[in-house]
Amino acid sequence: MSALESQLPILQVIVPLVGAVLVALMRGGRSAWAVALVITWTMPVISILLMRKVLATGPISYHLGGWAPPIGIEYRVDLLAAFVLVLVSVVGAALMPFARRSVASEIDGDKQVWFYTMYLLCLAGLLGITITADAFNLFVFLEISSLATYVLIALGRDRRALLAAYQYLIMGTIGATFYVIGVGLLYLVTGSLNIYDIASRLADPAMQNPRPVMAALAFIVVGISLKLALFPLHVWLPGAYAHAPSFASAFLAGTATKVAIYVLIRFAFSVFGVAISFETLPLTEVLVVLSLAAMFIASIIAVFETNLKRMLAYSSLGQVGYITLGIALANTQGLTGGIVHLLNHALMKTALFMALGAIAYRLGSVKLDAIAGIGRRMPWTMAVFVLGGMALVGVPGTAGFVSKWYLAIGAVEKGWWPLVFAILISSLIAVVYVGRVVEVAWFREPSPAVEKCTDPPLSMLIPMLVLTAATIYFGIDTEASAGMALKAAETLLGGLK
Amino acid sequence: MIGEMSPGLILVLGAVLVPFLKGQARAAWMLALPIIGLMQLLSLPMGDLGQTTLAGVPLTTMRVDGLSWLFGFVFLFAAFIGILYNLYHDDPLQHAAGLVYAGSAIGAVFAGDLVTFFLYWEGTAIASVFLIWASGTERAYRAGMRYLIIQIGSGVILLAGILIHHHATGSLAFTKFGLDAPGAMLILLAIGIKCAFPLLGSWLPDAYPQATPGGTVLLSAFTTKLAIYALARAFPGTGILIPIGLVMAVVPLIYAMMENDLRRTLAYTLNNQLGFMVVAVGIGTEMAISGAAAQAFVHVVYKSLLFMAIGAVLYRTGTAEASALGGLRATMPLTAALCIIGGLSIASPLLGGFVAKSLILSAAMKDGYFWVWLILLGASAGAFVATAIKIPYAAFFAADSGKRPEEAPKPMLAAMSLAALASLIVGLWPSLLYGALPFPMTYDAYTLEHVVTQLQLMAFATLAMVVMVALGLYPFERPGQLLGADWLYRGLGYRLLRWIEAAANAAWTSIVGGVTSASGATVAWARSLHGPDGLFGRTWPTGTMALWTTVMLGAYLILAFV
Amino acid sequence: MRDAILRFAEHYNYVVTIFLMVAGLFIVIARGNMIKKLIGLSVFQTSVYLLYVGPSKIIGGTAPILDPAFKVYTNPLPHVLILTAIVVGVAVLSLGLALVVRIKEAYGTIEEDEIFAQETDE
Amino acid sequence: MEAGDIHSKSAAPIPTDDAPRRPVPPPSPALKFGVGSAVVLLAFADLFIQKHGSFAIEHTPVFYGSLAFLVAGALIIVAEALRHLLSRPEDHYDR
Repeated sequence: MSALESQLPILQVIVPLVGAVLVALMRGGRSAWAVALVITWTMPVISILLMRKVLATGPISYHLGGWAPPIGIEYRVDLLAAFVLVLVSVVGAALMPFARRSVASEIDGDKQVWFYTMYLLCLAGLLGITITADAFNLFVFLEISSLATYVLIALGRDRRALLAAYQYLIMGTIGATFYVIGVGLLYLVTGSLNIYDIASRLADPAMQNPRPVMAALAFIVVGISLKLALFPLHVWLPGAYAHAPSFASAFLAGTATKVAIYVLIRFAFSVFGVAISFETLPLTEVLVVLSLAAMFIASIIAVFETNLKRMLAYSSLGQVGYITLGIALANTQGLTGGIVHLLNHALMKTALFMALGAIAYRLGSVKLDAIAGIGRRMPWTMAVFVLGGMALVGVPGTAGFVSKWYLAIGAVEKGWWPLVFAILISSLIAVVYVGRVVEVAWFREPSPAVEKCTDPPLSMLIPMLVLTAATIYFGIDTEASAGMALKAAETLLGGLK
Repeated sequence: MIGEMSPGLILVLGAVLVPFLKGQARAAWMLALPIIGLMQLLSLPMGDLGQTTLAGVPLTTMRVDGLSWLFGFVFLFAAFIGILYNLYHDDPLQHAAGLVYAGSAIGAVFAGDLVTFFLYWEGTAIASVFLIWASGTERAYRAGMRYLIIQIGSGVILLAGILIHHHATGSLAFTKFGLDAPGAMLILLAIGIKCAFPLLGSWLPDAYPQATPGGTVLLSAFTTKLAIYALARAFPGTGILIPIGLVMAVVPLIYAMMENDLRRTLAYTLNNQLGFMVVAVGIGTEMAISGAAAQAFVHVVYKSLLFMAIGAVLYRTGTAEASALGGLRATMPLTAALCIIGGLSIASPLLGGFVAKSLILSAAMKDGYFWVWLILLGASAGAFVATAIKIPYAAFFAADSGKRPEEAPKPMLAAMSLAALASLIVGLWPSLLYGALPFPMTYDAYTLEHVVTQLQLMAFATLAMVVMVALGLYPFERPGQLLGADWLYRGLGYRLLRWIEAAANAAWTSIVGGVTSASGATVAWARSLHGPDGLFGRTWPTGTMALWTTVMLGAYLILAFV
Repeated sequence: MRDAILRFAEHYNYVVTIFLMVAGLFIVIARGNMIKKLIGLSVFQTSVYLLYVGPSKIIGGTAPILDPAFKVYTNPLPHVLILTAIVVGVAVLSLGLALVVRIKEAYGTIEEDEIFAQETDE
Repeated sequence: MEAGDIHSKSAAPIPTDDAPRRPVPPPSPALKFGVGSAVVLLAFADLFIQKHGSFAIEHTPVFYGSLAFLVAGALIIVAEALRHLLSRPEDHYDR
């Protein structure tokens, strides 16, 4: 057991990779789903074991193939990485029961096998990004997950899905290439690819901010910003989320942007350190402006959007704004808010997209006009939607409130009062777009098509309810979420100042 | 009984079961909840309970002292009669929302720290809007939206105030604040919105009349009285409250007399009574605070009774407009009698208002506030006309509308009788109330002087009314919308908003258009370089996105190297 | 003048890298034809290969094989990395081309503006 | 949304100031007698009771009654006057 335990970090990545091959060998969607289910359900087990180990004994360093870093590739699990690993693997696993019917209803039989293959590849990529400490290895995982994502999106029913996938492919590749250019510049300056090795070399006083380092930071930040859909580099995202299969939308909304944000945090704090990121390059100012723009402009667009998937996608952009705002604040409370919102937003947005998936499963449409009165026919699904929406607004007692609370405290600590109001007012915009859906769904007479709808089968309903319950739970007991985020934030800010 | 759980939380959690129960079981369960809550309240000791920490911040989720006990008690009573009254309908959403609303208000009263208080405070806002929306009309929907925005806005301001206060003092305890810090001012503003301060309170007559008949009963009991409680807790003796309260006590009265919709009339008189309590909090002596608490207690009881009576009329006839009512006493005698008791409760000996309001007047007199005393005395005469005379007169007497509705349903009658009984008990045995006040006192309300002067007030006000009716000067009810402070946001504000929206739209279009056409020009230039297919002047989304990426990179590099 | 030429010569690989980078990105931005965009993307990625490989080649250095006769080796690591990056690039290109084929089937054109025109018509 | 609309009668033509009013019955003799005798009785009683208030004005005979009469009368007149200024059709804000 202990031999296996020491191999946990590599298992976290290799299991889904091998699983993808296994799934590809299956015939028929059902068996593919079953294999994928088994694989994804081992993921949280591994990540939670890793998390426990990190909490007990501190960061884990795993040397791939026995080669010591910086020459060999190192997998490193610290608290933040473990946090994101748990987040990704839990969301990935929680979605699987939902997947069977949703995927079967949206994707042709022979393509389901490929869908699950790509899903596992994407999962492996995302977990790999999180766990690796090698900057170039990170790029490879980034591309693995991205390529899988393009396929997942392209499998959407609508032909516009192809277009969205193509656009995402172009933008994603530019982003990844920017990232790898940045890493190349860092390599030229420091001669190392290991994130922690680079960090210690950059901390050397002899390295007084040479220009290539600044250029590297710029390339990496812009490249990753594309991936995490920071305003104004977000344009690919609404199309991608809107036209992807429901299951893929839910998965991507919950995990893909979150992992990209993790990379941004990792580079801004662990590699470059606060001194370079926030003092030499005014990352704070840039990020605050862009975050605010995202919080307001994207949220306002969401108000006018009539396709609910697009509406949620724009709302995601706004929520990403909150997270980047937390990063921009670069103090303990603000960063805690950002990190905890990673988790909270992943939970609530996945539940919301699942609710839409259930509506699409029953009704075949997610247009605002089409869902009139659906609250009376699919009460459980819409209850999930309403609760998720309340969490988006940041209603107290939901997880969204906890994040915003920390963000607001962070802003107050900086003495930036207007920011507190900006956070609160942009929450009010969320009231409007969520309220609009509530109004249509509960207060209008159902159309004949809606009359026939009922709540989806339990296999779809339970995952939604579980995630919604988690949203409420983390709104009340914040020890596991905010407590962990606080520790992670302290490490990030304290480690390499 | 159930640990140190807040009685409010019992109602909130109990609401979860409501949609799953049916018929009698549901009725029994809902009525049991406030009783369980009351037993829980009686079993709790005084003091700070339910201490816990949230993210390292110590919280006191339950604080039982004189002030919170009294408000908690009357809120539980109001919840009971409100639930009883609401049994006439069978809408689980409305029942659940009502329970969550009442529970949140009770929870807020027992909150010992600002975070807990804020959580419950927002709970009242969100749960209550469903009582308005449950009417299902377009007007109710819009009024509910306005209500929600204002209530959540109040919550936002409260939260901002709490944050600033916490940052300045490091404390989250919900105690008395001085008005010298920006945090406390924001908190006062937030409470002021809920308390319907002048210019801030238009939501009250706007939203309450749009709720369902039973919804209004619940609404009238909690939100504003919770605000009074918060004022008494946080800002006793704050001088600015006295003029604010006086304006509240006078101006809404005029509106109440003008108003045609009887539920809106009641909303205005509610606002007028809040003025008395705000003045008392502003005076801030022990007697004044006790007076505010006593007044709030009694007011919850009789204002619920009045809203219940008019709600029954609305339920039976489909309207609450004075111009469409009149002469209903013929077929709704019990409702009429209970309505009159509710109206008389505002001042008459043997009923609740008599023993409560005099505390405030005495407190003003004792501290030598002559003008305050005089204005409040006048306002209480006016309130008697607007509440005790106008409401029953317009609905049950006046010009016969020819309507002959059935008597109110049994649960409604039962709830109204309970409220009337409560008013009578307080009126007959005032020492029960006085003993439970935050600063327990012995005060003799039944002196000959007090009885005679109060009866004089009532009789002469009635005389004025009779004379005016005889002379044909009494304002005959006609439908219409009265302009009030809500014009600021519904009329002017709306126009302003539209203007801002248009301006923002134009600005946004020109910025985006500028950037897009700049990029379009680049692309067009690029096209013209690249031969025959370069005929299109418009941009391609992928190209534009990539361009933005380069712009961002350029910006970063410039920032880094400058 | 001579210095400038020498400096240019010294940094020649960087100049080419930057030229490829900008040219590739420019094609992505300026071209409406989806295949041309992908080619541009490929050029853009190629610049990265050069960025890595260029500085690691030492003139006169040999392949990194231990032999007492040679003291100067070329750094093998960037070459290995770039092999991986080339594989990634090929994968992206092939997936992109596959998407373009499907787009052509679905829309009958691979000009982005014509596709958008079709979408707005609906 | 139309079903069960308790406010739907507002869709009917909105009466204005010019619309005919329903006649209000004049106060009945019994009411006049009742109120009248109560007023007289209480005014009379006022002369005999001992007042303890600290404001001088309170000791004016029939102070409470006169104040109430003045305030109530003024309130009704002011309300009737202001109503012409402030009243708008019911759908004023909705247009």
